[in-house]
Amino acid sequence: MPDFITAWLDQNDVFTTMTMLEYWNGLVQTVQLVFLSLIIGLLVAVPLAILRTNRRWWVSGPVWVYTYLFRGTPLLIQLYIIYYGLAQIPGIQETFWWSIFREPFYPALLAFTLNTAAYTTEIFRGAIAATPQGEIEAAKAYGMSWFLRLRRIVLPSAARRAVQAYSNEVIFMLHASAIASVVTIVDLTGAARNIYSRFYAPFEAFIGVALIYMALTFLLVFAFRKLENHLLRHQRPAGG
Amino acid sequence: MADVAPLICRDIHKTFDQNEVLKGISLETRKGDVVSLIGSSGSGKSTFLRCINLLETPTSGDIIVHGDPIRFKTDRKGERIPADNRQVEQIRARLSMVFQGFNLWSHMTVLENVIEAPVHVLKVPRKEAIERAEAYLHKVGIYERKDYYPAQMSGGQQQRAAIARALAMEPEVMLFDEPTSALDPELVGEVLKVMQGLAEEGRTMIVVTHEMAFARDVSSQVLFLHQGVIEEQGSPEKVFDHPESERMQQFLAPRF
Amino acid sequence: MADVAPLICRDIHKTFDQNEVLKGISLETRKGDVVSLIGSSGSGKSTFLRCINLLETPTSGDIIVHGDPIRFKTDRKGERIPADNRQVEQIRARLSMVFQGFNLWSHMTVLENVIEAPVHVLKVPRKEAIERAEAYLHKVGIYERKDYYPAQMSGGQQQRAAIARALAMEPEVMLFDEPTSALDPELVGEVLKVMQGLAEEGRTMIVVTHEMAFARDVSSQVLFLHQGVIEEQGSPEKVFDHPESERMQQFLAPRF
Amino acid sequence: DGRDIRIAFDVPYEPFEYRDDDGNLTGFEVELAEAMCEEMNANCEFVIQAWDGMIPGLLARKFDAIMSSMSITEERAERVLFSEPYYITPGGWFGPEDFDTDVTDMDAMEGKTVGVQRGTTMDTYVTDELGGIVSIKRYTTADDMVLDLEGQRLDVVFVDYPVGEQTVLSKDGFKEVGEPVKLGEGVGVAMRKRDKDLAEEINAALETLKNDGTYDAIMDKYFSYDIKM
Amino acid sequence: MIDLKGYGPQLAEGAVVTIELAFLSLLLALFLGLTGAAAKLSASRVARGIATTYTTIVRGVPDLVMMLLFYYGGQVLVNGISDLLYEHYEIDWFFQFDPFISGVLTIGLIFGAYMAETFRGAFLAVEAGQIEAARAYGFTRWHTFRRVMVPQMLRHALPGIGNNWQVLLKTTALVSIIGLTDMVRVAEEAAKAERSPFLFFIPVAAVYLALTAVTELFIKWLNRRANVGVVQGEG
Ligand SMILES: Nc1ncnc2c1ncn2[C@@H]1O[C@H](COP(=O)(O)OP(=O)(O)OP(=O)(O)O)[C@@H](O)[C@H]1O
Ligand SMILES: Nc1ncnc2c1ncn2[C@@H]1O[C@H](COP(=O)(O)OP(=O)(O)OP(=O)(O)O)[C@@H](O)[C@H]1O
Ligand SMILES: [Mg+2]
Ligand SMILES: [Mg+2]
Repeated sequence: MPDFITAWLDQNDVFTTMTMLEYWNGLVQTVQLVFLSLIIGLLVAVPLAILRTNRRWWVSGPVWVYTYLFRGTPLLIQLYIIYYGLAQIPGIQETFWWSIFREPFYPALLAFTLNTAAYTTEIFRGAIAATPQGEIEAAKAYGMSWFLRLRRIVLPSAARRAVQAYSNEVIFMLHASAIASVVTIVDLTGAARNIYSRFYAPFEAFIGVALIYMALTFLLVFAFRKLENHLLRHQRPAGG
Repeated sequence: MADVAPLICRDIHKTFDQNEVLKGISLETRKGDVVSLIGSSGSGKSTFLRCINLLETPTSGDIIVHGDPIRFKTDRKGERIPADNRQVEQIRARLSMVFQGFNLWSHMTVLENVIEAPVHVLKVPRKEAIERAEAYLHKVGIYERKDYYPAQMSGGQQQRAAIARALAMEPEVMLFDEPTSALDPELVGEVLKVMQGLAEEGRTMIVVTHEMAFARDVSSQVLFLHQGVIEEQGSPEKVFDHPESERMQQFLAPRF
Repeated sequence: MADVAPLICRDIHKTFDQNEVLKGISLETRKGDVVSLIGSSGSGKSTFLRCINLLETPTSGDIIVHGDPIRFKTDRKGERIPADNRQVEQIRARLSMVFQGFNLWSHMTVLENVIEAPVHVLKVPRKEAIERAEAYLHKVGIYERKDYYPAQMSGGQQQRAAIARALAMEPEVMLFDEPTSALDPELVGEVLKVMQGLAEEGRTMIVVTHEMAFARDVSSQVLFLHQGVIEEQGSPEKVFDHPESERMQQFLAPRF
Repeated sequence: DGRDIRIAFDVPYEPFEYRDDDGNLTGFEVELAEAMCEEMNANCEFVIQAWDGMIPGLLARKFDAIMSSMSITEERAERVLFSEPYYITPGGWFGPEDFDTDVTDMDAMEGKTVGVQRGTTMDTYVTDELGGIVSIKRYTTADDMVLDLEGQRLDVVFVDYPVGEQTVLSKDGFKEVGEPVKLGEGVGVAMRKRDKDLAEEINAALETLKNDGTYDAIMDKYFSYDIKM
Repeated sequence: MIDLKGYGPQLAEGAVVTIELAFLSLLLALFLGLTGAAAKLSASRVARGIATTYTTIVRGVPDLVMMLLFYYGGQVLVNGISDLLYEHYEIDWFFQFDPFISGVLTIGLIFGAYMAETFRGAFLAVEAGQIEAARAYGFTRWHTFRRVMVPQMLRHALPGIGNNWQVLLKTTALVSIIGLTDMVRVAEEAAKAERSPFLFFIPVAAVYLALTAVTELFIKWLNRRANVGVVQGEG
């Protein structure tokens, strides 16, 4: 290790074992929350996106209202209402639900999931609507049922158009998870805030955490590039 | 069973917006029939084929596949739509189609394109479907290209893939929309021979074609469409050698 | 000026990944030449046309348009690319192309498709461009469809729109990739007549075609491609009546 | 005329700095700052700044001093220069009416959930003294903490006494549940490390105010008890 | 109507700040996004490298940190340079970062990176033949881009643009850390002062929802225009 780094590490009082541990715990929280909400959100969003492209207004309308509300309001408010609002419902403390919503993790997971699902629905709606009409017609002409068509033709084709916009959503979610600290979850940013408050060292604390976020983002970007290469292989020249 | 007509169309009309594209087309086929649909560009040939398997809903008229008339209803907007989607799917699985623009599924390789419907619609075991697909790809001469994606192939190769995809369904009725347009004369001959073979097996075919030689030599019935109307219909001898309508005579006049 | 060859290609090679599709194609044209490019599906005809206007960069070989050799350079990955984009654009504006798959711009109406390049590339005044476009749309018989979008037209209508788009450029060299594949015999005749007229005006044409009658009667030079190699080249009489290669004889053998 | 000083506050933090009904900035620290500026004969400008940008703003010279209840600690003193402390408040224990545990009895407190405000001296105290015995939840604002106290996610909270008075005791069904605890080294004005002469002037001014009765007058306006240091 | 306890006018002022910030940053983001996407898809290795670095780094750093670094970090840097110049060369040069402009620049810069990715995806979804036709007719790169790629890409990009805009709108709340008073900051202050955590977020949510409604309509209109000549698919 270069001398100046060793020297810097020796004389710095911010990046001690304790603060590193705090960052680590924050990282674990962030990754858990983001990962789970993204997976569940995606599973919810795909069927919703399908409903949303339906021509009947009473099928697509409710989905629109949902995406309108959850994209239209800040995640902070959604989290606030779900975490603090639920606790205000009289008598909820006596029900089974309280055992779930008492801890901050599940309300946060719920809010994050509903939020990301709304955004993801919008992405997939667009991608589904842009499926080349000829390919859908071919599927119909071969007697594929609505569901089979969806599963074999429309969704695989839509995934290829959605992947870049979805990579944005994943990174948005990673950053958005920072607000988990308002409901007492110590995520990465929460850890950085604690360190900032304790040492009054904002630049060190926040640049430290930014490096971790950046490493996570690099991983994601790399994974998405691999995925994209795989999905878009049909657009490249082939060998003999 | 053998007596049931594989496909009957009665008085099919189709209007786009204000524009009446089909003005009452009727057609009756028997098993093993090869119907050639000829006519100039824009006369409604593709639209008629697309009506038969309900990619377009006819504005009026009946379609009866193997004795089974397709049921229609009127939706709230007053448009005519098929009444029963299950029925439509079942009927479509018994027809297969080669599109004028091929419409291969771009995210699948040629082989995947060909086995897709047999495996997932007809529930043919995958292994068997692959064998069958490879045989048909051989027949149309693109077996070596089976792992290519459509975008990586020449026009004629794509067209042959589309033909193989239709053949692999081994359906009772086949709808071909200009299946040899992108092929050189040598291949045209080969593909038409394959089709002739299928007809001899007893499959019914409706073929939009500009190959007058094929229409004359292979078909059992010829339809000449002009501006959405059947101008001339009958056996090839009748249509080609003794055409009644002036348009048909003009269409056949030697050119170039 | 009149003596400069409009287009010379020397020893063009093209490899996709590992797959050599063109194996040394050379071609020299004079003003008013009509070169027919024939050959079976997958032999490399489209790829050759696409190399001429640099939609694909030839792996090796020279292209000289009107005495102006296209300059190439090698990029960091060791791939050959055109050295000067401005030069390529200027050369392309003097060539025009009808694609095998038409490639009409789907967000523009037919008329908009036809005037786009004249107005924006050649800087023809809009009014004049529209007049010219309408004349060509008349010539190919789809004037009444001028305000339709490509998706609303039949295959043959789209192909004619693509031809009108190419004609409206009034270029020195035209590249046609199977320009009549989706047309009925009647229209084929008409379109080929239009092309013959252009040749007589002194425009040079390279035409990929499966219409042997056209190749024989109109062209001044015929190239028979087989698996990326020129198997036979020369005047129509030589190629059609005294073919040397076995493949060519087989290709011409009457079928069906 | 004297020097220009820009002083930053994060509002509202009643009763230290907040806006009155007319929207004017007021509160104990604000009035103290006004008196201090007069004493120093300085031109003061008051800046409102959200907490996240507080220290960065100071370092970037967007303002020169912070009088926003900054508790003095050894760790913080490494980064900023503190004046002599000008007030100290105890931490107070607050809980629901039916809370009857002795907060000083470690065994009884075991397993309870305690709320604190993140990064305060109260946080440090609970973490050091009760960490591992109780479960600690840290909040960004006192109001959020009170919401959770109401919602029964918390058994008891430990906050800055005046804040607890304002937030918890203003609601029905809550009470003070233990003796206030004197904590830390008090609150000081935070400045850039290099502005030593400014610190000296401020210290001198504060000293005068504490002695000439001005400080007591302001304090009595806002508090019924002594917070002077 | 809900009683805003006299905070109505302040909230309205905050809303104006929010809206101005949002629209100006959006313009910058769209410009950077288009440029970035074009660079990422270009043949030039340098352009690709710069654009990829930009989108990766900017998307990697949390917004909060970016804001702190740009405004305060930038100012610290300027101060340092200023001191240096003064001490060594007696040059009196100084430069104050303006919070509003810094806010617009930071948010625009951040969302430019997301827009670039959205646009890149949309460009990739355009059929190759459409672009080839343009090139074959001698269109310049710029002309191809403007007349063929952008109109064709738009329908693929709209959902992503809509999402980015929604997130951008809410990210404007970050400017409170650089001393600007947007509507969220007003609501937070009011909530603390009046001890009613939910009340003041109702008007904030209402403003956001109203903006969303307007943009939904606008996007719907754009979408209809972008889909001219295309048959829309259905799930
Ligand atoms: N992008 C690509 N990647 C890999 N191989 C390709 C690609 N494009 C074309 N090929 C291959 O190059 C060969 C020549 O293709 P080309 O399109 O030039 O044929 P062609 O002579 O025009 O045929 P057709 O008459 O069928 O249009 C074909 O075998 C094709 O599979
Ligand atoms: N979606 C549509 N909207 C409006 N008009 C349409 C639409 N589809 C087809 N048409 C019109 O219907 C007419 C018949 O088209 P069709 O595709 O059936 O012709 P075709 O006989 O197959 O011609 P070709 O030989 O050129 O393929 C054409 O004039 C076409 O413009
Ligand atoms: Mg047709
Ligand atoms: Mg070809």
